Amino acid sequence: MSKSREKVVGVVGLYDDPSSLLRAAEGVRDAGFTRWDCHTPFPVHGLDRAMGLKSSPLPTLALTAGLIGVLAAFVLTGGLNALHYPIRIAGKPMLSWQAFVPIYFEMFVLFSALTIMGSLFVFCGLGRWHSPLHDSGVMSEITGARFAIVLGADDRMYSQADAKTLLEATGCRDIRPLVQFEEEDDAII
Amino acid sequence: MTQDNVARVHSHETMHRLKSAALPSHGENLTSPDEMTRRDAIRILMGASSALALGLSGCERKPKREIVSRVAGPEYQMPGKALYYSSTWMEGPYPYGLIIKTVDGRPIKIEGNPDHPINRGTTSAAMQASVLSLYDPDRLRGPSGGGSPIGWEAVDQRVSEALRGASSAVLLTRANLGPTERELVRKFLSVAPHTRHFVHEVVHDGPRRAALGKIYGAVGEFLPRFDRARVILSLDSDFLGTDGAVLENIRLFTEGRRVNDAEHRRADISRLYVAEGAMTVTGSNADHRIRLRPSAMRRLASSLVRAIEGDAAELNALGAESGVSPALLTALVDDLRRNRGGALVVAGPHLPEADHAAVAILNDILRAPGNTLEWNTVLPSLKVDDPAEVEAVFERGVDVAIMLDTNPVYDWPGKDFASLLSRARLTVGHGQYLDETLAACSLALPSNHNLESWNDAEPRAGVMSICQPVIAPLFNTRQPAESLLTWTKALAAEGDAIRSFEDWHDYLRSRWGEGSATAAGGGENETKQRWEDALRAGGLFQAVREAPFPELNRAAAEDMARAELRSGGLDVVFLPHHAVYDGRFANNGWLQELPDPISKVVWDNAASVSLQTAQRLKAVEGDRVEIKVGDRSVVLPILVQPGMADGVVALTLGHGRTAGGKILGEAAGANVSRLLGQTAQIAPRLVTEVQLTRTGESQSLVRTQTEFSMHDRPIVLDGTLAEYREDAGFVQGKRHIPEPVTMFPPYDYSKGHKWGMAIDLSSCVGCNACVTACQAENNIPIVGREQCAVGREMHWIRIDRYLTGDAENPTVHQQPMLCQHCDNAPCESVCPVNATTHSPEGLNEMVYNRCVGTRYCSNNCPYKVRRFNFLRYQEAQLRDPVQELVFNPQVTVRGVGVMEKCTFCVQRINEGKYHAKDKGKAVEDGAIQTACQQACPAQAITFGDVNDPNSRIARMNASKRAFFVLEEYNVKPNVAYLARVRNLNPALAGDKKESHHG
Amino acid sequence: MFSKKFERRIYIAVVVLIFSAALGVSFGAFILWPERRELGYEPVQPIQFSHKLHAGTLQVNCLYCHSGAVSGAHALVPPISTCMNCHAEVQPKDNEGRIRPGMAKLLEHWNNAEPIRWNKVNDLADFVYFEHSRHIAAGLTCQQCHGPVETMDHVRREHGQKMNWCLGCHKQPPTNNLKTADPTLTTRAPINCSTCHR
Amino acid sequence: MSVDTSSLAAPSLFVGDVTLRKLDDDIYRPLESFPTIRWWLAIAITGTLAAIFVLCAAYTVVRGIGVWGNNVPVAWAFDIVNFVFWIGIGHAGTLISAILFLFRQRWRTGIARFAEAMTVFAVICALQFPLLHTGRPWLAMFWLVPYPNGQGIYPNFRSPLEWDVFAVSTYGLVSAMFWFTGLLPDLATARDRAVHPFRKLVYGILSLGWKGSNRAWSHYEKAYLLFAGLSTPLVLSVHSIVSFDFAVSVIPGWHTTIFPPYFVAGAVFSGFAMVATLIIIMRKMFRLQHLVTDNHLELMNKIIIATSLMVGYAYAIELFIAWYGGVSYERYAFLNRALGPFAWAYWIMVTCNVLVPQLLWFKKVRRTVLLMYPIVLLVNVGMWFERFVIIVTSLHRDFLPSSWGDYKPTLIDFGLLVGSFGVFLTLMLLFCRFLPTIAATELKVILSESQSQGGGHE
Repeated sequence: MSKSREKVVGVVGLYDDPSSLLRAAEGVRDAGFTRWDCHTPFPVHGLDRAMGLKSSPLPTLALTAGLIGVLAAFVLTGGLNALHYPIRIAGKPMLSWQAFVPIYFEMFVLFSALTIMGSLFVFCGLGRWHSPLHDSGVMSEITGARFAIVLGADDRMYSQADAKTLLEATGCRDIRPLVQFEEEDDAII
Repeated sequence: MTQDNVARVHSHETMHRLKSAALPSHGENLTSPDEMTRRDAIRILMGASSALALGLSGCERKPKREIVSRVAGPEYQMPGKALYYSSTWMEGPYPYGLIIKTVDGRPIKIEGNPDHPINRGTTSAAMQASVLSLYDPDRLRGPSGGGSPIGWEAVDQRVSEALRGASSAVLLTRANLGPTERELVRKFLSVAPHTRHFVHEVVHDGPRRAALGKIYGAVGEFLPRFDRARVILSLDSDFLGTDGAVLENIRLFTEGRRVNDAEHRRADISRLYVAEGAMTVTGSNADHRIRLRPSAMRRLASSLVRAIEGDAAELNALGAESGVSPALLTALVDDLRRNRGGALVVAGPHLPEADHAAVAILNDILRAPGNTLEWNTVLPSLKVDDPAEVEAVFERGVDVAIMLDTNPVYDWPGKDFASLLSRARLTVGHGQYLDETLAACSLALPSNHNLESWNDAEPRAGVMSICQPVIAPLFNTRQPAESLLTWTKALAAEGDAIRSFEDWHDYLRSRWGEGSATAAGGGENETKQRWEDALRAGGLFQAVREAPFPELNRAAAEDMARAELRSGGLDVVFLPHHAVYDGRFANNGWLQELPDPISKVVWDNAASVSLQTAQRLKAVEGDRVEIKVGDRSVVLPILVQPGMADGVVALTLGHGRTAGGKILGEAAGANVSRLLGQTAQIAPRLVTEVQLTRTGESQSLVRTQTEFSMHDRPIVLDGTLAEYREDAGFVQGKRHIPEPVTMFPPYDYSKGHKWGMAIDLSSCVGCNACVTACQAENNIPIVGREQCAVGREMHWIRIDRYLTGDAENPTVHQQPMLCQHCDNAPCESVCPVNATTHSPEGLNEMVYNRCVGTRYCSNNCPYKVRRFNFLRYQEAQLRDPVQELVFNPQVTVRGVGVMEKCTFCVQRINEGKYHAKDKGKAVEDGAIQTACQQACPAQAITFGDVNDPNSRIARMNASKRAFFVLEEYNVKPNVAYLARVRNLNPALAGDKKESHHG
Repeated sequence: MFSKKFERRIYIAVVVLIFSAALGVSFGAFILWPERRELGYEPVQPIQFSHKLHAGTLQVNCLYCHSGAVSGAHALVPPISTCMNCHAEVQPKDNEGRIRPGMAKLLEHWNNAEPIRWNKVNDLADFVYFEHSRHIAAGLTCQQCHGPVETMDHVRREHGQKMNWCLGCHKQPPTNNLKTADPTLTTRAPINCSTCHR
Repeated sequence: MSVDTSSLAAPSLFVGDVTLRKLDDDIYRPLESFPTIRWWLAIAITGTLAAIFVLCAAYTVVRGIGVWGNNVPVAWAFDIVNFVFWIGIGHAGTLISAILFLFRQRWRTGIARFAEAMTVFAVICALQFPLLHTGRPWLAMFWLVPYPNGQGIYPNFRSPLEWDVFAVSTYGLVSAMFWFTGLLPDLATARDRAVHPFRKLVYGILSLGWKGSNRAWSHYEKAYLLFAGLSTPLVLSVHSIVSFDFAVSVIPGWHTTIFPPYFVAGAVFSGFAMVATLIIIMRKMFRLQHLVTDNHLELMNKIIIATSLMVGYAYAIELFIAWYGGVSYERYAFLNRALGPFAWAYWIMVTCNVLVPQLLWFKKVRRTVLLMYPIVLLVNVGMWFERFVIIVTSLHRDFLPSSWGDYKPTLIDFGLLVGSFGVFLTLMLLFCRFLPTIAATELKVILSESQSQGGGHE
């Protein structure tokens, strides 16, 4: 890894238990921050509301994808068995949809599940390995046992001193700068 | 074969030219160099990798193949097109007419000659299997002397020199020599004066023939007319299995049993009583069966005579002693008495002379002669010589011993023939295989196969049948008659007429020329024309006046019948094997794997005994017992056979071969003929003094069917004649068919063709001909004994056999079972890859190249008629340049991992349709025959277009006797079975426990 | 460790992987696509026989040589005797009066009664039971399946002749143009399996 | 399931003093320490068995299915028995991870990860058999899939085997995704705990950059719930469809409407038995008794006895309907099961699946490893025999007595059966070595809740 400069991109406040984090999150939310997040080792109940997050669109997506799957299954089975090459099988009609129902169902599940998995990449930022949390050395605390609020420097409310004060006000005793290594050699390879 | 194809039968003369043009005469280059590569002609399905859709099999193009042009082929022989030749089957005990289908110069299928008056187009299993023997790689490929190959000239020189100097020589032949062969033998004997000719067969009707000769004072034999008889009594005669002209017997018998629904109230069919010791095909077709030891047959015959004449005391005594129901015997006597002139009694060929005398008297008082018996003066085979006489000649000293197409070292009923042979200076064996005899000979000469041979046969007056070759000899072989002619020519004096014959073909032809010239006159051209006509027709078949029946010398007969009865603790009867006969077909896999019609045992022989006899021996099925007759013994497993008479051991000949091929090496079993020829026998194949001891070992018998009870299921339905007269649709009352419920509207099959089959169980006798015919037509593999043992036999059609009623003397139900081509086929819906589908003509089609082998279809088949290629069964055969020639090019050879099953011979259906289309006509009823149908001697199978209201199949399906197996499952099968009508004696109706179903 | 650069490297790796997989699959499919793989096969034959000359210029009917096509499954290559019907008389010579090499080779085969081993151009799998006669009877021309052979000096495979291709015609709606179309069929020709497989 | 979780589950799922840190230490210890000699020994044995599987499979492909004991009429035997057995094993994983999740059964967290892994590996084992059992697997692997091809012919979607293709592949895929989704946060923990850069790299890549962000958790939890919601009907459908292989056929003994629920119950039964069998060893091997407690075992045992009663009911009702239905073929098929040549298999099945599990009514048995272990082992045996009974005894004697046959397995059959256990156990051992066997993140939720509620430890 090449030599790099550190650049402060925000501030991290670490908490030891979920309840203090919840309280803190409400404070940050009420302060009007938008470019901020909480990082926790496990999902904390009530944090969504505390952060003022909207509910996930995943269920709608999953249902839509599932229905598309059923349609695809209908086209696949009927198209191939009844239209493309109609072969008499066991005295059943070419479009014996009753016999295709298991496939409709499985295709519903398959399409839906694949969509959920794909959506996770989009919504949860999977596949984005880089994070200033690594550079700041707080990631292992977060995935271990501590709870963090991260206020981003790109928030229009942000100023380092205010942010720190805000976190202190929520009872945070471990406040660290969020840094990011600026790589000198920014070449790709 | 269509009518048209029969007309296209070609004679050998043109064939001769064809051969010189297209067929090299010997060896590997047999396939005609024609338009196709051999692979192309044979149609194989190996990995099917080249069909892989995205072509994942590899980057290169498909393996490059060549088309080999002909130089100048005969116009009529189109590559890939079948030609048909007529010939005669000379391999078995009785000659039958053949039509041989050849493709590209290779015979691939045998059918019966429809014009032949005896078999009328039908075939037996052994005839069907003959084509496999032709391409048997174990056949001898050239003459050898003392183990090293020599040339034919050297052979001829050695033999003729030895014969010239011989003070005593023996010529040993089989019995069914043709008339021209017999004449040649006479000629040979005349030029080789110290030579004696003996005839050797283990299975023969010597006692019957001798008895008839003595009591009728004339040479001749009975020709039973089963079709004319109202009451038939068989005394240990398996006339539907192995005795006499079986194909004709089956035909006549079933003709006499045919019923017509339209006149069901007046239906009248023959009634068959069988008294027998073993359980035979004939016995399994009996209306009433009497379990009786063979040694008691004469007493039965004699006491029947007396009872018919009024004194039933002895009959009753016999009944009481042997446990036969008195009511049955009384009913039999009444039936016979009432049907004088319409009754017929036949006796087994293995019974002693005296028995035949007694039966002759019985027939005589029943007025059978002239009514149900005809007299045939032209015997199909030679008289078999007494083995003791031959042994005596050998013991006096023999210089030269010549054995033509016979295997005495294996089956000589007497002393050790190999040691007798070792006394001769020169021993010459002529045969197709290096069998036990040829191996013991100083000269081992290879014989032609029947399909490579010229011959003729005259089984009865007015029937002259010609055997012509349909292929040049595959190997460096020669016909025994050719050899005999060569040696005769060498021995004959200068100027002898025999020396003018070029070869055996010339000899045979000139003899026919003489015969027809004297009969019809005419010049050389007409003689030639008549010869060619005869070749085309398969022979000369003339209606001749029935020979007058000679007068029975009743006093002599009674004298003879009074001969002392000898009887021991157990009767041992030696029966020919249903398929390999006396062992001559032992190297034929199709026959070895053909299930015994009664016990369903394959690849083996056994000692069959009744349940009670087994208990007496304290033996169970599979226990190996030592069977000791005199000072010789064999060890065989016990087979407990319901229906056997107590105190009888039935042994089948033909197993225990030790030399002559790989197939017979696969087979188990023991050679029982070595027990014969001792003092304990009362007839050549009937022994009464025997000791059976358990060896303590046991062995499993391989059977293709193990469960013989019908479990009260309505599978095979039958009824009595009385029931039938009452109601032709009696089957409907024997089971319950609920109204089928279905989610789906049925397909409309009313347009175009709808193929269907009907099997008349009243006709089927269970002879197995269909099984082998199917095997030959459809390239069905043999799998061997081990694979059969684990239930992997491959037959597309099998004959199911069920036993009902009395456990000791059961009623037998036969049912040919094959793919039922169900309209709602359960196999189709479960195949994940659409490999088995339905055609708009109602066929359940199996596409081998699409099959991935899930075997789900087999599981879901209620009839279990699907067969799976568990291993690479055909690959060795495909790789062998000779064996692969047997394959039918119209049917794919299946590779490993592929399901297969009956296709209703779809290749024949397609051909029939093309043929009709080319002529611009509709497919004629009967023009398309399945292989099983064509072979069936009983004509029990009908195939055709159900949509054609005038077709035979439509009539059969409309019969009130018709039922479908497992109809209640709404699979809508397309194979109708017509219930068997049994003609039970009304007097015994209560006596006989009939199973009723439903 | 999990820097932006690391992330980019992974992205690049994934993109490269996906791209090369896609490229590989499409290239493989392109190479192996049965139609393509069979197409254009044009082997060198033992004798330089020109269909262009015989069938094109000289207008010899296809069935004169391939007589089996009318009556049976196989169209047949002609026996040498068929060639000799004409070539016994007509023996093309070059400028110096020598018999041309192809002709000489034919004569050599004829005189030695030695078959000619042609390379098969149109070759179906062994489990396909194709009947030429049915197609001729239905009024199809040779060219519909074999391409314009009369324009080819060397015969070339013009169609992949895979099952899909066969079905392409068979599955068409019934037509009156075909002489022997079965009135009971709902398609132009039967599409059930045993038509070709058995 | 009417277990009162509020009173029972929450407080007793941990033994001793457990903190979030210690939890991680315990769970990740096997990943971060050199494997013990016992682990090496175990994998040597299972690896050998897996090699036997590979050899037997290769031999089968080369020679043909004939090297097995299958025949006509018994065209399916060990092959499909093993297939159904393994699919059934897999079902417990999905049940624990999905259905118990939907029912908010907290105790599932201790065993869910392990059971899900078992699902994935069991499906891998199961998938070998349908492919291997075909006569021509080199074609079956393509032709069962509807892909564009030059033949112009496609699968028959009416066939239960084709349904299987869709069901089992969907099931395998969804199970794997569900499992992986659950693993994500734990992988991130593994990444952040890793010292060695290579470990960090591998776990880092696998965790896909998980940062524990609550914006992600919000979607993640919804996705997990949806996966659970999809998996629940999926798992029911999969074994129903597997049972359709038999139920939609015409064979007496197979053609039974009770099969789908009966198969699902049987699958859960056998799956829980297998989870118990393995997790008892696992927790001992990796010293996790305080996380997979006797309470967990007891709850599993309760499910085992419940499902045992269900399959027992199914056995009884099958017999009853065979008698009551009055179809002679069916009546015979069931009599033949109980009294025919394969009666021994039937009675092994009944003994192991219905009689022996009744001992679990005793609390002492449920909570004593030494007492319950033989029982769960026998349940595994019994459930294998259940499939054997259904498949082999129904096939060997169906409609026409003439076609009745016998069945004898060969050494290759046994090789594949034993070998499939080798494959399965090898995968399990690798899993235990490289991935967190207990869903640490989920456990943390429960732990933190129990701590915040002031609930102490036992």
